[in-house]
Amino acid sequence: MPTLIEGVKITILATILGSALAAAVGLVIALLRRSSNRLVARPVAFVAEFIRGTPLLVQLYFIFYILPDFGILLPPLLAGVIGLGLHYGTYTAEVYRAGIDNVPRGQWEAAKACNLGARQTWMHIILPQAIPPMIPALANYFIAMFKETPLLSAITVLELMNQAKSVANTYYRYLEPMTLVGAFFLVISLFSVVLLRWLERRYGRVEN
Amino acid sequence: MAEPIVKIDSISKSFGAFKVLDGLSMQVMPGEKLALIGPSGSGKTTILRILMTLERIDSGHIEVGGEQLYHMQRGGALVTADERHLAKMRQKIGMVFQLFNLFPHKCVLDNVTLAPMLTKGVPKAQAQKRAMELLDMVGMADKAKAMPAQLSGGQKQRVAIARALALSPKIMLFDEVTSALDPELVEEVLNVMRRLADETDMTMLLVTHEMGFAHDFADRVLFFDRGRIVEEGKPEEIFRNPKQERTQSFLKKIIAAGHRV
Amino acid sequence: MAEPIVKIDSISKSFGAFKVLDGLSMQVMPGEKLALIGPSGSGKTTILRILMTLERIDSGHIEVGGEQLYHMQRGGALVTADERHLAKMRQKIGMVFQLFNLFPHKCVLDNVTLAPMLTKGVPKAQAQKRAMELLDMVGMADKAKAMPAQLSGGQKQRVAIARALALSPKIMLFDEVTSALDPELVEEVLNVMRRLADETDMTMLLVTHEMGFAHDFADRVLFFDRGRIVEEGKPEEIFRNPKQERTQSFLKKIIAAGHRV
Amino acid sequence: MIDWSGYVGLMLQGALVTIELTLMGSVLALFMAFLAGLGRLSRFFAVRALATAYIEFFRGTSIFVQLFWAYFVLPLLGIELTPLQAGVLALGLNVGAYGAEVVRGAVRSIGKEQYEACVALNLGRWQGMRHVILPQAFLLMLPTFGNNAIELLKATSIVSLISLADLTFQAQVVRAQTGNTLVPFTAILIGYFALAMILSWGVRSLERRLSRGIDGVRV
Amino acid sequence: DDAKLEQLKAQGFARLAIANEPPYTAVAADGKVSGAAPDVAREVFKRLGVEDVAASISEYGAMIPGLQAGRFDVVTAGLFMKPERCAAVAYSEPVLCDAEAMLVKKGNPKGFKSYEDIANDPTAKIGAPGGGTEEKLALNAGVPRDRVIVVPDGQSGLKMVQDGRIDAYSLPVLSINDLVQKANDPNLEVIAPVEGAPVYCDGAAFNKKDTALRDAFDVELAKMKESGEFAKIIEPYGFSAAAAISTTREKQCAAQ
Ligand SMILES: Nc1ncnc2c1ncn2[C@@H]1O[C@H](COP(=O)(O)OP(=O)(O)OP(=O)(O)O)[C@@H](O)[C@H]1O
Ligand SMILES: Nc1ncnc2c1ncn2[C@@H]1O[C@H](COP(=O)(O)OP(=O)(O)OP(=O)(O)O)[C@@H](O)[C@H]1O
Ligand SMILES: [Mg+2]
Ligand SMILES: [Mg+2]
Repeated sequence: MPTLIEGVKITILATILGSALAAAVGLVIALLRRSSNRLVARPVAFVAEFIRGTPLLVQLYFIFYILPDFGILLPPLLAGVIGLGLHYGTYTAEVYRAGIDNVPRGQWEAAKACNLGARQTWMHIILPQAIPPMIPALANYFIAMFKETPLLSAITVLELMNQAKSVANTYYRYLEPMTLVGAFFLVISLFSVVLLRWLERRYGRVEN
Repeated sequence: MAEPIVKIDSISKSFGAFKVLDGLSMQVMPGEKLALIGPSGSGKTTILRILMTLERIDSGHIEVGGEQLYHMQRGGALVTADERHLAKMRQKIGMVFQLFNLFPHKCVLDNVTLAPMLTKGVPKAQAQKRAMELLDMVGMADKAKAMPAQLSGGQKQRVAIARALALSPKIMLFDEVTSALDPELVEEVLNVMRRLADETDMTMLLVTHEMGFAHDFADRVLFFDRGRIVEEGKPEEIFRNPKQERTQSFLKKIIAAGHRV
Repeated sequence: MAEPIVKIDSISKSFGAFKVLDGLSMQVMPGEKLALIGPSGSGKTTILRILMTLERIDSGHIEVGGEQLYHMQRGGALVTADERHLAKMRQKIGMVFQLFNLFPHKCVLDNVTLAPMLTKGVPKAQAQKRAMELLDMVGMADKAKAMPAQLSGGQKQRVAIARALALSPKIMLFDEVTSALDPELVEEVLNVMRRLADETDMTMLLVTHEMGFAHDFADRVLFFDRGRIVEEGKPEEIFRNPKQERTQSFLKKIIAAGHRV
Repeated sequence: MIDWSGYVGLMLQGALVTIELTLMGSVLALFMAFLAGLGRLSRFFAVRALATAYIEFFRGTSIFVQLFWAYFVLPLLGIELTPLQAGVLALGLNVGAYGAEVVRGAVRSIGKEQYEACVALNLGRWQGMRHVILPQAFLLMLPTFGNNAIELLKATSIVSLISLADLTFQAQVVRAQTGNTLVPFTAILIGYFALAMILSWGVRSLERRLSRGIDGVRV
Repeated sequence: DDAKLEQLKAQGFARLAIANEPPYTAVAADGKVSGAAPDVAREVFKRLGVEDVAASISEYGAMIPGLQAGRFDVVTAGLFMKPERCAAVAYSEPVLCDAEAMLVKKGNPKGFKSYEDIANDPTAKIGAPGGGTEEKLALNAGVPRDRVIVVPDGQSGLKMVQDGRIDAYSLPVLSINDLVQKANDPNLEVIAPVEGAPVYCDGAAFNKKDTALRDAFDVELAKMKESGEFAKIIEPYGFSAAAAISTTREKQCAAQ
């Protein structure tokens, strides 16, 4: 099934690029939401909530079919990656927030008592403690993103699910290609469960 | 007579609707060892946190070493201090916390050298030399490479004291530094503090429930209740012969609960 | 002479590779007030938890009220007790924890009535009447409708005592019931326990770091170190005139740390 | 110009299907979450293994595949479901698997001391679970359950793949019939967001009601 | 003698799968289903004694599997007859016939006339419904897989041509005309028919098990073709009754 393997490649590429974008977008959202300037924090919070509260499928349609009306024309894969990255960025933002909040208040206070500046406190005290515990939770979302890539078929990205449908349509058989795709997702997911358990052991528990 | 090193002038502080400090004034002389005692919730910790700039005050003035803590001169007027002013003032003050607050991701030595290297630009070799001296003084030199999680409570607290000393503050604040420790471990920390009191002329403010230690250690004792100083004096006076009824009843309960005075 | 109510016969208990109790034997007479003292980690809590069946033993036997605790007769042979046997034995024993362990989602009254209603099928009205008597005894009757989060530590602990009493156990276990309390609140809990000791003939086992209270309260004191009884005797003997060197050094440290004996 | 008034009715019908799916799916998910979540904490290996298999399978495979299976493959095995049943089944089982982990996590995060208090008061295993552990754990689960419900709401948008006329599907119909893309898609974005807000508001107020007193606020 | 027909009569309706593609099917603002294919089916079933039809919109790709899984009783969606499909389902005699068309930008800048023209232009991309006839025609003409874009629905294809994401979008003539008419965009142009592409006809597609029902359907359909009633239903939608009458299932299923 060479067509299915082609689909696997696209699926994995979209997941990796989407994850990188989500990781970056999440950090930006988390930091902007902490801003003491309400004119920044509030709108960012609202937009993040809006993106998180609406289906990715509809957002993908928006990015792909409606943004061109406003002069923004994105290739399908890029549009898909942006959709995944923005959508999951609102989730990773919550992970970053929890990670930062979980650093005990005493650490901020000790940093102040040591007369460290804001930048020094972030770089040397807070982030080194906040980031390791959030690695498993971040990985969790990237796995979830992987499983949502079939949505990209709506914007003509030929990922795995779309390829499988193509195969199904040619032979009018759903059972085999769909089961193959299901098995593929299951295998990848079982691998990622193992990876996740390892990350949990190494870096601490996943916050649900 | 010398000038006070800390002058607190009718400060107030509320948390929400709850007024913790209400027009409090007090002064501390250079080199003085001061013990703050009083019932839970009376505002003792709050005063130390305000001096460490961990909380802001609502009104009033504080002078430390002759300079305003929360205010500064700008164009002739006295305005609220900015972060730069606060950072400068914080150099004079160090604090040791009840729960140690060591940096768990750094070894003992790095805990002590971090602040001098980052805030004063002390070269690494020099910072480490000084840190080892301090760790030696608190009896922790042999654990320099250990991580905080490998230490007992008493050991952690001794490292925390060394860390605060590394910035050579003029004033040290201690907030119930032994109350999270197992009874058997209390003594090792108190011993370090006794040595510190004897060997340096640092100004020290101490919040404690260890009445015995407060008695031996302090030049002067302040008894707090509901954000006010109810009574103050030499330890002998306060502990043997308290004048206020509130002080008497507090000490009676503490003694009944098994604490030696 | 009466039979002991608790007979511990060379029990051992390990956590992983670490042997906490090693062939320990001891006996408690009905109505006796026993204080267990000793350094941190010496296994005092572990003994209470074993009696409460919160931990299993690795070897040895325990008899409570003439019956095996961890074993039972089946077809002539002595086999490991099942959950039903344990549940029956637990009726004789109650325990009060260091951190109270109240049920935070139930009000004070429901905390006290829950177990009698569920385990003994006591009707609600009757359970509440008895609960109010107990709450009255510990001075908490007026807080019957309060939630645990609204209580001070001392109040919580008094409710916890009432809750344990509601099942009318023959033996009560107290594990450092005052060490999480603010010093001022310790006394109110100790008062309740003194009354309990005076007014009932309940057997009481008490782990404590409050040497003063242990002295006043106990008929007999056991000094533990590393899972063994190093010394035992009347409070006067142990506290005034300890024979073992280990006991002497322990008491010296405790006293130095400011605790009255 | 296009006469939107009729299409509004069409979209409302779609919204109704979406709400129906969300509610029924949530009920099934809640049931499965407790069943499998407590199953994973069981003393019996077989029960634990069964619960674990369910959770890992439904979290492991993509919900699309599950939906296609429920709709196209189950009938080949002789199990006939209406589209609505298939949608509820796939959504409920999928979200239920995530919820099971929430249940397990919350129950496990109730401190050991609460279990010990139950033993000391001689409560049986189930009595302690029922009266002491679960009431406290439920409060911890609620916020995550709220999020799961919103996830479920969003996931309903894929049932259009099995020809269920939900909100997204009706938007596609309106789009095909009118040739306008912007209006129907903007409308459903707002629709989904409004539904999500209602859900999270509902869960929050339930949480407030249940936690009254536990956090120290006077009842 | 036909159990399936009896069952449909008993329950009072037949389940149709239709596509979201005017004018084969149309959904009115009030949600009522019409369009050429369902209208014919409704009339035939009425004559067979089945009161009503219940239509549900489905993806093209999901229709045949749905039929096999017993989701629908019949597909009436412009699902053109082709040898593999004839093997998978039981078609009625032809109902709606249409040629293939392509939607391109005004003036046909790349000068496409046939699917081969697209294959020969290495930069050209063509859009088509997934699993549809056009996809297969394009692939057979030698357009590589990565230049045949699977487009989920007509509006999306139209939009992609407007935005320049694809150079041509291929659907049956009538479908394209309907799209263009709704879009009302002067910058678009329809090429119809596509050179070299056969004229296709659809039929009502039944499960292979239900050939008896299919035969009954054929009888009534033939009567309607005869009486002219058939033309009355489909011609308002733009379809040609003559085209459907002039060919047969056998011819269509044998064609390449
Ligand atoms: N961040 C805060 N928010 C709200 N209330 C606070 C905060 N910090 C302190 N309080 C309240 O202010 C009062 C004084 O607190 P403070 O910690 O100064 O007391 P304390 O004398 O140190 O008591 P303790 O002996 O228990 O440490 C207490 O009632 C406390 O609950
Ligand atoms: N669940 C457990 N797993 C592993 N080790 C344990 C566990 N419970 C207790 N221990 C260890 O057993 C030893 C005895 O513990 P125990 O709590 O009985 O001491 P203790 O005398 O009550 O001390 P303390 O005065 O500090 O309460 C300690 O070293 C402790 O670390
Ligand atoms: Mg304090
Ligand atoms: Mg203990």
